[in-house]
Amino acid sequence: MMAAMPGARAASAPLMGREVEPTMFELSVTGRSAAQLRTTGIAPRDLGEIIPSEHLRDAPLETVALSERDLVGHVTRLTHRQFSVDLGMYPLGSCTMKYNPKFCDTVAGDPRLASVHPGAPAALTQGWLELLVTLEERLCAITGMAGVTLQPAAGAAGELTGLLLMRAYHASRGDVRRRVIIPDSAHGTNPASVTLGGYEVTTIPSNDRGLVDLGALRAALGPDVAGIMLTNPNTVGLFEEEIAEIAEAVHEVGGLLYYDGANLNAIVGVVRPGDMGFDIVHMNLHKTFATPHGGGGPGAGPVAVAPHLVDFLPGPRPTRLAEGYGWGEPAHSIGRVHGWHGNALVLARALAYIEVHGSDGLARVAQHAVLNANWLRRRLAETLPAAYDRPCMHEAVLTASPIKSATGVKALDVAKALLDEGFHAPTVYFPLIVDEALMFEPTETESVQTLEALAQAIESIAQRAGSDPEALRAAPRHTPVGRVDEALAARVLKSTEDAARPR
Amino acid sequence: MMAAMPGARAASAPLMGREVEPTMFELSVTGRSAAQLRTTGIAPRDLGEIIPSEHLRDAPLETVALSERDLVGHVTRLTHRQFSVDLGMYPLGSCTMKYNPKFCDTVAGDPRLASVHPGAPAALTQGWLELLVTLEERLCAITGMAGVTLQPAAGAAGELTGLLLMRAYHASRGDVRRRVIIPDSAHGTNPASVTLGGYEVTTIPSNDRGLVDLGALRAALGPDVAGIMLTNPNTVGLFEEEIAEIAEAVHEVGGLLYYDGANLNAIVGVVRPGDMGFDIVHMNLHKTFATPHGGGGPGAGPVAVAPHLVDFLPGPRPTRLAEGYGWGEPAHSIGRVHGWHGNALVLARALAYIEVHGSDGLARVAQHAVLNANWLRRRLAETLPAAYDRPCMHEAVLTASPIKSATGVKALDVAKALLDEGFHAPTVYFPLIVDEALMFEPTETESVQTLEALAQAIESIAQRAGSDPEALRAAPRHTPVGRVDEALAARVLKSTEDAARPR
Amino acid sequence: MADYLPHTPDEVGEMLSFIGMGSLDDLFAHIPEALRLAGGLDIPAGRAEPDVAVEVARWGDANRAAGLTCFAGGGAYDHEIPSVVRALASRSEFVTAYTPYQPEVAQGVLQALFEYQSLVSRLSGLPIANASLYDGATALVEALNLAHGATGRSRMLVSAGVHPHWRRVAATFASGTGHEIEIVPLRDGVTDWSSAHAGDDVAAVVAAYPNYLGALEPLDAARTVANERGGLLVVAGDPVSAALVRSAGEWGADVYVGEGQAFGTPLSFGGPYLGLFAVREDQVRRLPGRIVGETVDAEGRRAFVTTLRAREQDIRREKATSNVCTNQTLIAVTAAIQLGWLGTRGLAEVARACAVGAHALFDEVTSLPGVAPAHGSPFVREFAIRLARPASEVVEAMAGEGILAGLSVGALTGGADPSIEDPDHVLLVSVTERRTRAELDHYVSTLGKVVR
Amino acid sequence: MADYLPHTPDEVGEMLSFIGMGSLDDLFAHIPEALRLAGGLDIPAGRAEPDVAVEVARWGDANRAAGLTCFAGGGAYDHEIPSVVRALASRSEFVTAYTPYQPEVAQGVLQALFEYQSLVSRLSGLPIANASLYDGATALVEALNLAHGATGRSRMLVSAGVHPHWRRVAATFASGTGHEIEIVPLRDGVTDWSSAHAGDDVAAVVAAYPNYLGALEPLDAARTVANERGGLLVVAGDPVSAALVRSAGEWGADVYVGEGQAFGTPLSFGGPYLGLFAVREDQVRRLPGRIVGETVDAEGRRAFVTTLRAREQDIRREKATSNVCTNQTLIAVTAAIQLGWLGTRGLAEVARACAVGAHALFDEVTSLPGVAPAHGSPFVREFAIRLARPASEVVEAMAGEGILAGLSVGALTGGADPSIEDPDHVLLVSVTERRTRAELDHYVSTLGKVVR
Ligand SMILES: Cc1ncc(COP(=O)(O)O)c(C=O)c1O
Ligand SMILES: Cc1ncc(COP(=O)(O)O)c(C=O)c1O
Repeated sequence: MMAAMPGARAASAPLMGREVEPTMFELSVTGRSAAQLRTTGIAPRDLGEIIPSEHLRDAPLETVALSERDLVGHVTRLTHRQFSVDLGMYPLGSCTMKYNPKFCDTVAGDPRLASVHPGAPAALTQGWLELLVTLEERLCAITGMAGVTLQPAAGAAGELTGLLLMRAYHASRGDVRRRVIIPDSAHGTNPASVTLGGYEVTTIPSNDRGLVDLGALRAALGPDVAGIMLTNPNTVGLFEEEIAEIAEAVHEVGGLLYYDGANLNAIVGVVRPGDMGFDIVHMNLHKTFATPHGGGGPGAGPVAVAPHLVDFLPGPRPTRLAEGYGWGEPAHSIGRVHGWHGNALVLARALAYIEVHGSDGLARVAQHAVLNANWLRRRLAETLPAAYDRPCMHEAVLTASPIKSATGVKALDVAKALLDEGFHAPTVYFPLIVDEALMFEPTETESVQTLEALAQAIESIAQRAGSDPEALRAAPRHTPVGRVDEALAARVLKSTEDAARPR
Repeated sequence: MMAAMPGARAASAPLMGREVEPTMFELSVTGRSAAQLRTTGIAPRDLGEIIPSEHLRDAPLETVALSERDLVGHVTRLTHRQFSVDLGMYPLGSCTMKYNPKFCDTVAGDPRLASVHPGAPAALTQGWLELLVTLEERLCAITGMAGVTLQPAAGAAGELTGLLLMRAYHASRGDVRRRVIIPDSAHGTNPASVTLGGYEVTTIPSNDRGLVDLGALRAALGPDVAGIMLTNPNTVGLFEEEIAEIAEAVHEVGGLLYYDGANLNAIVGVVRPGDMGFDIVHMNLHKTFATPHGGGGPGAGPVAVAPHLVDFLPGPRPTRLAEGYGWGEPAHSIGRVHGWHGNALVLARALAYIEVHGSDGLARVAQHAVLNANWLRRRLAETLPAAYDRPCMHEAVLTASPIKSATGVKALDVAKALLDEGFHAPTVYFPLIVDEALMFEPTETESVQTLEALAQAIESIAQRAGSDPEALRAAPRHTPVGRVDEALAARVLKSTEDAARPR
Repeated sequence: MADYLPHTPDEVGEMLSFIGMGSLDDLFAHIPEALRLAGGLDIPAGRAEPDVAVEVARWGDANRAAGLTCFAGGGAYDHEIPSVVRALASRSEFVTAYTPYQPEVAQGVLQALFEYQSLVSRLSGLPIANASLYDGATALVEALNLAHGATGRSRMLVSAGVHPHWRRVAATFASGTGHEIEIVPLRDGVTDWSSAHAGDDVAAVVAAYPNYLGALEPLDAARTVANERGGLLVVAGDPVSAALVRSAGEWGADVYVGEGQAFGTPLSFGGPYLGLFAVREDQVRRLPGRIVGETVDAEGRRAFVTTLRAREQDIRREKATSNVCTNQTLIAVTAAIQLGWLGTRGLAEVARACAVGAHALFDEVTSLPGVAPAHGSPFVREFAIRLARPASEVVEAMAGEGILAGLSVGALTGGADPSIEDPDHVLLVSVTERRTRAELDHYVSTLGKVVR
Repeated sequence: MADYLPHTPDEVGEMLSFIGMGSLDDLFAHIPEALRLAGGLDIPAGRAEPDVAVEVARWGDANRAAGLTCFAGGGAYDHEIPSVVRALASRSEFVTAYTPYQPEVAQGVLQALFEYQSLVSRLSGLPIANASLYDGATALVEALNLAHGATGRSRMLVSAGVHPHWRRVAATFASGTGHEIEIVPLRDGVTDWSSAHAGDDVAAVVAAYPNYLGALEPLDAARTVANERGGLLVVAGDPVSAALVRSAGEWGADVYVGEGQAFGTPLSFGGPYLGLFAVREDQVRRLPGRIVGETVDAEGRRAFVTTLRAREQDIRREKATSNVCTNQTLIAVTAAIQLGWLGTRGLAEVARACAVGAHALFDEVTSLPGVAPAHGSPFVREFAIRLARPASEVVEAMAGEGILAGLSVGALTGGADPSIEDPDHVLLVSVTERRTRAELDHYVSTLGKVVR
């Protein structure tokens, strides 16, 4: 028979069940290939004739060898092992996993946008330039700032860009500053970016209302403070009501305010970071503006700045000219932060989203996002109390600590059990300052029926935590794999097909 | 709380599990709609002004009311409850469920083809006309016939068209004929089409080799026989070796030979129906030429004919003119068999498939389809013996009757158990003349590794048939629903949301 | 040399030896030599996908019609198809599945068809819809066959307002079934039922609503004829207009047939389209094609399955109610998704926008010299105008200005027709919700120039 | 007024009353009045999708470059992207998933990333690849940061053959990290390492292979510099050429960085692209970004999970190896699928077709008067020519004939540059496997006319 042949079980997998999917490598059979290339009519030539032998590979580069049919089966089966917004609710706090309109996919797929070479001269790319300038103008209006760079490829890249702008600004004034202040609730990218920006992190505690402790802030401020990084609403989903006072205090010592826009969805169209006193603002277009997250990117993290920082923005910038559009270099530009012009097709998606919503629609986005979060917070009050008992913004940080004390079932177990109920888990154990945190961000595109279903699922889990905690600790069971051994993965790294298998 | 609201559980379903998906109607909440329509700028007007009140509806037409997000979730979840070629092997005999190249999807999606109105004059649709004429020419070459109509929308429509051609031909000769001969192994559409063609069916038995019994055929022939419908290879996957004799016998009494092309995949590029003596040939483009089956269509069933039948073909036909292309009406056309020109985008897909393969590639298709079927037949010989022990063509009819006598486990149980193993079931209980038939058509796009995996799955099932027959009768279990109560569905018909629920 | 085959030469060799053959040709050795093709097919050799793509692009570019602003209708309409419907309907689980023979792994298609049937039922006002037929024309043929089965009779009274192609298709298939089809002429756009030949041997009375010239005629007349003569009333109805006007069921139809292309399927040069079909409860055992029903699985969960299969050809063979096997499932699923996208509000908005646009254009063009209404009956979204010049010339001329002006009724009917006089001078014009004020203006000014 | 919100007014009312609020504005009542926006955003009101589509089409039509035959490269290449890769990579489960924080429901993305890492490892010849970075330029920045972490030093010797934009990006980020970047000039297309300032305080030696002017330089020189000065060797390599030429690992690189756009991603006006990153085993704890590892689930089945998370910013905060969080996962998954489609054979064919096409074009254009090689070094698939006229004028003129002739090196470098003299007269030309003989002919004849 042919059981010993290479190529693995290339066939099928049950529509449901826990069959392991072979890797592309396991599916390979030397000699197969799906590729069909254009007939060029160019005369073939020996490689040895055109490339000196010292450069040529000794052995051919082996990758994989699949038929198109097997490739399609493999990848399609992988997609059946993957949860996504399109399959259900994804209330992952801080991540704004709202519905991504398919229309924006069409925009990004338009060959008149997608097939344009980034190095083509401005005269040949007027449409793209107009699109980028329009998006910049929209983002300025939305944030209340004076100028924007679209180059940063994600939020963290935006943060670092913002910090370099801060540095360039102070340097231009001959001002040497050492520290950047960050609240203890901040997302991990903030401190990491501060370090890469060449600053030291000064962490300040939150007060018992979950907000910046103004006293602690004042104590931390000084002439060596370059600025502060804040999200508002902050990472516990609460609005920093004393933001005006914070801004004043920071500005007083000559520092700048950096706005981490990951939570902009809560206030878009309702409050503008510029009006709160921020000098630098990054936005996560893959959150607020619904460009899909792609399993971990690509995103886009444009940075908007107040007038005194516009001249430092990365260049080249798309510019409206007397006639048409061109590229311009800001007078004191910090330079490029991307190989080309940023994640252009992501930017196009975001602009399409903004144009559909407009001023009225974006405000509704924030209103309904906040409505949903507050409804859910209230609905779950008896089961998972809120970490801070006051109206939240677009997300609610709840805590499983009562459940844990009563039953031993942890936030993580609740999260895993939710997977079995058909929901993605909320963000767990973040922000770090809340015990057994479960951070729910329903977003505005989920209906109240869905929220109710989520609440009922959580109630049922909470009940079972009392009656059968072991079962919850063994969750999930209705998932393509059961609970995963993370420790083994870290202990014996097997990150490629060619590494030895951990066991 | 809001538990009593309409809109069902709009949320998620577990990535795996047997959660029921609500219907669109259950998900509806009055007032929702996803539609976004163009702003036309045309002045609104009262309906009562433009349509007389006797025509206007009394009450608005209620359909459904969904947000775009819920629509996407709903439909995407439905797709996770659906097996398909892209997910795995689909060895459904007689159906030729081969891989459908994505390239052909792109061709069919090209707006320069897809957005053309079928009533636009020939001068504005020259590309489509050239495409159709080219496809006609290719199909003539492939079948060995003189002319083709592309109008029939599926195989059965092709059959009926062919029978009407048969009728028109005889009528044109003043020849009144009453009967059409069909082997007992024929697909059900053949007798049904014969009836609709205004003929009576004369069924002739197969001999013990699974072939047309030439004696029985001769006995059935007579001057009132309009023709015979055959598939070759026939529905048990065997080539009618005496086809020349059959043709001679039928022609001798003035009858015509109709070729049911559902099995053309076995011989494409290797043998031509025209060379076997057939007068009329339909093809299932959704089988041999890999246009996807769409869960039950659309397909396309072009009919090719010998020279003496060309003048009877349905019209209008796309025609090559001295300059460019136009439409022409065959002299004695039977008339239209489709509202427009046939399933045009399906035709475009098929032509793309043919152009990629070419003469050489199509022959390889048949060779490898037959190779795969014979390999599988041989590989399973001990487990599921072939109904006829001789080389098969592109499919193999096997029988579970030894298993049934030994264990009571039926072909149906084997089929259902295969679903649990991740394979689609073969065709069961067809053809009717084979006891406990399991008809496997692997097609040429499955690898030998996949065939081996299928064989192992079947062997495992056969073993379990002995050890635990009850478990097999309870299969499938790794499917979105368990074995379905077909009797209930037929007893209490609930075919719409508005009908009462059967229980 | 392109294909999608996995087999490596080594594997082919091993497989052949496993089955005891020496070469691929041996697989066909039992086929008489004389029948086997020597030298291969007389078609070009295979070419890689990107090479074929070049040719496809050439065909596409040669379709001037693709770029025109579309005012043509006649059963094929240029409606909005949003990205979301395209994305969902092209999910490969739908596209690459077979007919749902194994319900346990086909709940996706089955439930979508159930939803489709429910929607068609509401559109038609009749309780039972099937899971699709090939197109509107063949749906009409099935309706006639059903009427024959229900009444045992063969005479069909068909309004000349039924689409000329549908009438032609019905005539073609009648050559097999032997049905006698009598076309009942129109008078000023409306069926003159009184002119039908006498006799109470009628199987079906077929009316169109609106008819192909756009005209709306009250269907009580047709219902009365059907009652008097003992036949079924078959209504061929536009499913978009159905959002505004009374349903076939409300008018008393026994059978509804329609063309469902308007719901999410592009113009596609005429196919694949979607035959809508619905009936009263008493005809359910004669329903052509498939029907999906709700049931339960072994554990009592809701499940869907194709049902009443005893009508179908794979079981009843020559006694089946129809020979339809493969139908248009994917197009039906698409229609369900598009109707889901539209929802109650969107469907009404589309229908209303079509009607309002069509009436605006009608009012404006009929005030041009050389343009007159072709009939005096009310209409919904499509109308017929009589031109001073042959319609085909006008279409040609307006194409030069970027407009597909409509369909020449002469071209549709293929000459003299009981629906209208001098059809060559009649143009059928349709306006969908996608047409803007600016496009209407351009139409009017261009027609004004061209028609003289 | 368009949006994607489900809430009906009734529901909003009920929800508000459930949470004890009277209006949507109340939700924001705790925000100081003065901060709240009066009168709404100063952007246009919302418009329905089809209205926005009209504007998008206008932008698209204004991109003349979209229709040109592309000979531009410079890190962005016009490769074949087959329908099958587009279809698979756009599956919504990939597109609309978040970072795989819950591995039990993210095996699809995780396994695809594992396959991607395996492929990048083979392309680079290094054992450990991460799950992607933003693009090639930022991958270089991460490599410098890694080298700093590994050596504790801050001096970076970067060949002027590294893409000018990448060098610019590195300089930008060095303003934060304080790295000192020394650009080592080229001589006749090849790095003149001997001209680097002395000192054994080097963190990284960065070479490009081939470099941005297309030139291949043997990397033993760079390896020697790295050895002598105690730094890591970072190789910025073209992953397509990697199918033909020696891998970074074979040349002794410690870190590989590259731009992965060539694998299934359209030109996209520059993004989203794909930063390829691979290292030797000894650098794994300093790897920036995510890495997926194989493990088992509770029942012992193979499973994948993001691992070594203790390096990442969400755990290590200011001590993280990098601040990267969201990366380019979907583009990485796309690359894995494209490489799966190509397979060993296809990738080699692509690389070979590029090289053969580029050499054919090079030979032909350099025999034109007014055109000369810009350097004398060997190349693979991209080359630089010196023109009698400014390159930007030639690009402009050839665009009129339907050709994107290449990239002006002057435009890329923004003026004087240590890589080449008088860059304004140098044109960078690239040939992919999609370019045909006829297109090359057209190029040569057009350039011949234009360059004079
Ligand atoms: C509060 C906050 N800040 C910053 C980021 C970083 O954004 P990105 O992942 O796009 O780099 C995130 C993303 O998770 C976030 O939630
Ligand atoms: C042998 C045979 N003949 C005819 C048909 C009918 O073709 P279609 O389903 O396209 O109408 C089939 C399809 O199943 C078939 O297998």
